[in-house]
Amino acid sequence: MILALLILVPAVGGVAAFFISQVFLRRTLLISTTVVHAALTASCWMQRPDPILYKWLALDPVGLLFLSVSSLLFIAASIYAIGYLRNEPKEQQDSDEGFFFTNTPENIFIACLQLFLATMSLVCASQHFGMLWVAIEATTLASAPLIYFHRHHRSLEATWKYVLICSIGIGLALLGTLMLTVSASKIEDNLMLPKLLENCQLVNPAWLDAAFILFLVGYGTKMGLAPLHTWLPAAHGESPSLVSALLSGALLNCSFLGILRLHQVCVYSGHSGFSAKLLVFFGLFSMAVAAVFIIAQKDFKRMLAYSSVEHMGILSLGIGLGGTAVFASMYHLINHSLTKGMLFLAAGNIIAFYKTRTSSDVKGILHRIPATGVLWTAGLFAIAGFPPFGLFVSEFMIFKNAFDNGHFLICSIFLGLLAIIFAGMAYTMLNMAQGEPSGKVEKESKLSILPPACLGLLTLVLGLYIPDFLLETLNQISVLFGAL
Amino acid sequence: MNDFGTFLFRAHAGFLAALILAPLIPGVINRTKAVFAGRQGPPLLQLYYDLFKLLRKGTVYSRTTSWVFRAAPVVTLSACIGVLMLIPCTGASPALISFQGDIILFAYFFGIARFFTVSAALDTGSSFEGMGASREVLYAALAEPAFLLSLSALACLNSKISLSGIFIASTEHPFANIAVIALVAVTLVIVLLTENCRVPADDPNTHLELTMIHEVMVLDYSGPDFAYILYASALKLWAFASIVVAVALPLRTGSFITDSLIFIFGILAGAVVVGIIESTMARFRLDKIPKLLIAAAALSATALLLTLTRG
Amino acid sequence: MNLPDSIMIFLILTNLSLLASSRLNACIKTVAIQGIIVGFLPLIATKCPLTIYSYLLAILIITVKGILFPYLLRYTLRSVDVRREIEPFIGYGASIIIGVIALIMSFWLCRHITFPEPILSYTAPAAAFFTIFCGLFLIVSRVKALTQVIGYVVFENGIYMFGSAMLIEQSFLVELGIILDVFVVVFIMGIMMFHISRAFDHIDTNKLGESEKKG
Amino acid sequence: MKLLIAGFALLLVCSFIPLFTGRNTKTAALSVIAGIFSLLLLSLNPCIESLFTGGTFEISYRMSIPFANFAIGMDPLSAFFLLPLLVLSGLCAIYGMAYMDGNKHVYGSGRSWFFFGMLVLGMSLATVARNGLLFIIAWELMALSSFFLVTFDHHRKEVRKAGWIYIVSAHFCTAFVFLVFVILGRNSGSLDFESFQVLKSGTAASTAVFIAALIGFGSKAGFIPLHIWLPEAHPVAPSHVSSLMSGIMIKIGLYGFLRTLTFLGDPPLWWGVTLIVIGASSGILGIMFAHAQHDIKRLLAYSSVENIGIATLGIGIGLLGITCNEPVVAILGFAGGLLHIVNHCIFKVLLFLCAGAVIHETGEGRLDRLGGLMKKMPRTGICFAIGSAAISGLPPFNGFIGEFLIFLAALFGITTMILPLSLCAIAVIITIGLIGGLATACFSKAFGMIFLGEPRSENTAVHVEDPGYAMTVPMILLSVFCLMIGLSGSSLLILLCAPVSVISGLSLEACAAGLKPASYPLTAIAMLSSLMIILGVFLYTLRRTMPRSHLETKVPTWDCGYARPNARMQYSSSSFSQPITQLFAFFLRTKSKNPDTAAAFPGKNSFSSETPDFWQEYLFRPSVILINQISAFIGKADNGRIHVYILYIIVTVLILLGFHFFK
Repeated sequence: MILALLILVPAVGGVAAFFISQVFLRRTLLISTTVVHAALTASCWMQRPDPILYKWLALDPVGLLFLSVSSLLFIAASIYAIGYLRNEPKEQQDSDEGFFFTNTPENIFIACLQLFLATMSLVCASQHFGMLWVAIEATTLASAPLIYFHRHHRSLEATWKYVLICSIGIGLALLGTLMLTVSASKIEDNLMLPKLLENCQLVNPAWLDAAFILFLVGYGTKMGLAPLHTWLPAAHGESPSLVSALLSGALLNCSFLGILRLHQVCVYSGHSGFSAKLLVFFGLFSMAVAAVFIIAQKDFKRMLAYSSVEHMGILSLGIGLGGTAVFASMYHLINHSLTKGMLFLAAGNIIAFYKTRTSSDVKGILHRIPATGVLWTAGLFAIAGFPPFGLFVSEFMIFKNAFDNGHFLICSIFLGLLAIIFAGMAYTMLNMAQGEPSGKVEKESKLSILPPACLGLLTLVLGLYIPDFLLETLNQISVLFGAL
Repeated sequence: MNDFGTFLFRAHAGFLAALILAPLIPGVINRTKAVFAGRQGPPLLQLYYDLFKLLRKGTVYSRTTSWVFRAAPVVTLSACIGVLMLIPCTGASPALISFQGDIILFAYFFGIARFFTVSAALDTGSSFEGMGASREVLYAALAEPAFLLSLSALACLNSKISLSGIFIASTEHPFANIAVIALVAVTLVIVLLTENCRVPADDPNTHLELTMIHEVMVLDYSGPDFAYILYASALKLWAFASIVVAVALPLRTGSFITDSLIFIFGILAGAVVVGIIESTMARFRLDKIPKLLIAAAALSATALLLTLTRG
Repeated sequence: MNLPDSIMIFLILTNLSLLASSRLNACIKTVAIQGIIVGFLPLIATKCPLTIYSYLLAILIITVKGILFPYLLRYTLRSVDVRREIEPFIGYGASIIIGVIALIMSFWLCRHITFPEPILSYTAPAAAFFTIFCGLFLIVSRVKALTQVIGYVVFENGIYMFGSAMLIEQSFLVELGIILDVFVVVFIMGIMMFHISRAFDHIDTNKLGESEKKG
Repeated sequence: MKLLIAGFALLLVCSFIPLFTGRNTKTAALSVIAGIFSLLLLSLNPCIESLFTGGTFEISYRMSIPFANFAIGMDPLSAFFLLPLLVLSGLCAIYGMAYMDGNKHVYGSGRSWFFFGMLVLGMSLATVARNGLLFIIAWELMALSSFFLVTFDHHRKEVRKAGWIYIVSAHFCTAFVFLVFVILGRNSGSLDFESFQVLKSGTAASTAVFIAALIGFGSKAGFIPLHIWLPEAHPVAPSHVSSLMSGIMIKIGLYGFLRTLTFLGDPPLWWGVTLIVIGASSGILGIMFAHAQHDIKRLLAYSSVENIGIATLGIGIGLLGITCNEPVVAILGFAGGLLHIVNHCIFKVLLFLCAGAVIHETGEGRLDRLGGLMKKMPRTGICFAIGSAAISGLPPFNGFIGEFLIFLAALFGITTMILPLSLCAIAVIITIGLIGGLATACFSKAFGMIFLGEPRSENTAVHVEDPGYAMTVPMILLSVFCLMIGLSGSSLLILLCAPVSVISGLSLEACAAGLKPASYPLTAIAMLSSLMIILGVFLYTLRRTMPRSHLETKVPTWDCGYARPNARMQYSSSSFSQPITQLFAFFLRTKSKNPDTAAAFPGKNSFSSETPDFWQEYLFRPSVILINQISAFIGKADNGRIHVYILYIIVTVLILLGFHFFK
């Protein structure tokens, strides 16, 4: 029942928001939807909800974790959205080309936000590969209007790229799903995850591997693994910052879930060698590509997007390595979402004051908008994995796992790339945060500071302390992926 | 107890002899040079007269200077006297104070003297004195490793690491290893000439400030201060000379008086040698001196290697 | 030659004609025909007796792919008022040669794959792979946004053909979801083409990139 | 030990107070000072107990983070680093209170006090951490907070550049510290220090740990060529911060290295040799570069590199002593290294504080603009003179004692006649000899240029006076420490015994026996030094009693016949160092802008010279440029064309499927 509510509440809210014309009511609806959703998610931690719809929808530990992260991010984003929508001018001038552009009507924006949440919850709860595919494709559709919030030719183009590239990618994943059916043709109801896991010895390994390749490329496109990440910088760059935060912090994870589910099957069937190798390779490759592009990046939001590519790489690397690295990878996922959310929201504040996304044009944030400046600087160190932020713990564990298992080459590439990426990001972000004070100290609204600050605080706490319930869930997940 | 008393007496006697006889050396050097130049030259005791005269004079200070300028002569002199306590001054007895590693302190006492002399030179604000100071520190920096290396070679040769120990041990087996001793002696002579501002490193007699090193640094001193400085350099010369003599002339008869006389004679002979060098050689070009010092260091490094490989 | 094989060969021919065609209108027509035939496939490719759901699904697919998509595309074409030619990066002749090579590769591939289960016919997976390839090739090698949408539809058809070729029975709900998703994708793309034509005066996606670089 | 934890908690709380004091920086400073001293008081008991008895204490709490435990412990080595650290940072804080008071900074200095407290917390936690992860957390806390302190004046461009270089190199060194603990913890499955088994020497693991520690801790400590952050970061930070960083923080790098050595078995020969090579090159090149600098804080930063080199020489000869089974050499080497570390803490802090006072008063840190401050700032001048003499290793100050112990170890090493040991000992003797000479050159220059002669520019000389007591008292105290340690004789050895036994792995008795040969020499040195001081006083009085000593004439400096000398004609910093920069031009590569006087009527001209860092110029900057070029080249792949993007997807699928198919 709770499971159904988790999906229906935002879905209904979304549809309703489309028709509500009163601004205040619409915004209240948005907040209350996300809060109710979060409350429902929290209740799932107390007690796992019963499966529904022929058990197609159920929450296992992995799904629960992903759902909670998304829900948390949505609360932050929706609170931020109120301030954002209030301050965003109806018509504004493009800083480079000088023409005026308007925004998508607010009712569509708010409706799509909630539909986005609904589809995302559906992804997290899907236990059926077909259902999973439908849900992931639906997230693309729900989020496309969000990216095209500014009626601007560049965001239009970004949206076009997003929809086309992701749809093709996800189309490949559909092919992969079909191949999975072929490989598991001896099993009845062969797209149901629990059934597959139960009878995994009957799976045809060659077709399973082929299916995994297509899953990896297909969902990997949406997750942002290099070289399939190409839509990501444009979409993250052009969309409103709170949408970027959601894309980076929630959407990418959800696509990752698609790959994870099949990897789990591979692990259970004992043929995880191939899939693990692929994950490791793509992980490192994504980090390398991100490193290269972060250094050359002039637009700070695109730089954050590339940093997401990097972290998706780390996630897949961790899963590929297996053992304790799975724990680390999941922990990384939580912290990355929190940190990236914080950074994107802070980036939104910066854009609101500086009216530009070119990093060299931004100077002295710490002076002009101090609170955002602090968040921005803290975000840099958090995302780079400095202790005592949460990402440090997970990166350390991944490194230790790789090292303990004798993957010295992986270790050295991992560390080297992290260092290069840090150098690149630090150069850009510090030069923005610090520097010649331009203009007076300006007042920042609480609504724009509180959400990112809370996210940052959370990842700081997670760097020093892991609550028991989380620890337990993470351990359960690592058992699911074959760790002892 | 009696032994200890003898030791005390001899050490003090040597120390006092050094204090008293040191100003003689410049006299000897100058006399030698005069002879070579066919002049009559200043009397042997000229430095004593100078010191006596200077001590009774008033002083002239530059307005630019501070306490550093006034402290430098005192520090220099006390450092040099301190050094004399470390060396077996007449070779025939141990030093007043002797301990393992005192060779280091020997070098570093001169270091503190140099630090103050150089600072005092800079204190006057004169560009000539600054120039001298700048050269002095370079040569000292290069002379120091050469000096320490040569003493290390001796330490290694005699398995003793105090000055007194080295000297006594070297008299026990005189000329045990002539090659090593010769190399070390040459190094020490070069260091002696550099550290004491003699030709070919420096020319104490020139009257062109641009070419001087040590002398130019003390241009502004006068009266008792200058006396202290002159006396200190004489002591320094004595200290280095006694090391050279101890190395090159390890002859002992066992009688304190004889040995002391031999030693003092040796030092005076050394002064004559310095005089001869000064008379027959020209001063090196400035950029050649570092090479000379590095060569000296290389010589004693060779000596050390010879000693080590000897087994 | 049996029925499935001849259908597959017909589908292959539609693909080749897509590669060769220089008129957008003709392309849209071809895609419509392809969609209708693909819609019939589940009726012949099945292991178990047909149910009411099978017919429903077939009707749905034929409606969406055979009627709705062509209508939508043609409507867009008319309203954005672009030149009716396709403007390829790779010429039509070269496209056909590449297509033929891909076709040969697909057949060769299907000879060498071991299928764990009975399949519709050996032509079927090859035709499916070829269709997928053609769809992707159209997307990559043609300039206009509209051709890219056409390519996407062909790509989806290819995937669908693969499912049929493998005699895969999806549950109705999932099939429904898939159709719905594909429909919405094409629909959204259609809407966006309006916007693109308004914002750029052309629907040449190749030139989009340049504006981004400037910005 | 629980009290120690309470101390840490207190410092933590006290560090947070400045965030809420707003513009009232005095309160902020006072609360941090209170925090530091309360930690000092609370750690006094365990520190002293373990220093004297060699005892070790540990306490550990579980943390929910995997592999992490809040395990802290005290042993002589920790105590040896912790005590000076706290005392000196307390003094720096007191100094900083006055230093920052006049600073009308746009952000207020409350934030900087927060980071100051965190820096002290990080450093002291690092010295007592007994868990790898906790150590790294403390380590990074240290790096981060010092980064923020360095970039305090971040509106200046060079500050931002320095900050970037610093934080990147800090990150780089953390990566290797990471590696050290991961290798050490590989077998035990835990990162607690006590669970680390001693790695057998000669194994790949122990070699890897040694190299990783050398790079990781070495780059924090400032081994050449990993030192590049030092000359960048120190000049731009506020002076009390540079003194804290240069004086203390880089020693934590050496602490980490020494701590790592305790987890490794018998050192192979090449370890000691490597350390000696590193120490020698850091020492000699460090002091050469210091000598070539014209900015006082850059000069001091390079001299830190040199002193770390000297300490490393001591440790290196100690390791060789252990390898060659010569306990006396080993123990003296380690003792010398350790003592030099503490000595350097003291005089480097002292010098930075004096430099800070000069900058605070004159607003100028370039040597060529200063001069003649001795008359205006006598207290600062005397303290700087003492610091200079101490850092040049001159008796009767503390710098000499540390170097003497290393010399002694080397001399004993030569006389053992074990060839590798003797050869290395020779190298050590040459190196320290050369370093000593160059250091005298360097610091007589610094002292002379700042405090002596006439002011070289007008605006640095007006309204200048000694700073207030809050700033002078720490300096004076530190000068007294310099002299006290220099004169304390053999009593120092009691303090050194226990830490040396921890590093060398020898028993306390063995260490005491090994230090015996140094006992009499140290007493003698103390005696002679005191004697020298007394002699100096006597000679001074003697000079006063001379018949005409009261007759003093004040005249201008002897001008060699030139009629109108002025202050700008004085020897400048660059001219003073010219003979040395010329002699070592191969390394120093001093760049000078020579005046063009070839024309018939040369106009107004100027000469300037600077000595950029060799490694930065020829190693790091080119590699950064190379990486940038590579990334710009590869960056072309992202050309914004959707067709190409989709092609990437297709190619990826085809390659993967092809690979799978043909496998």
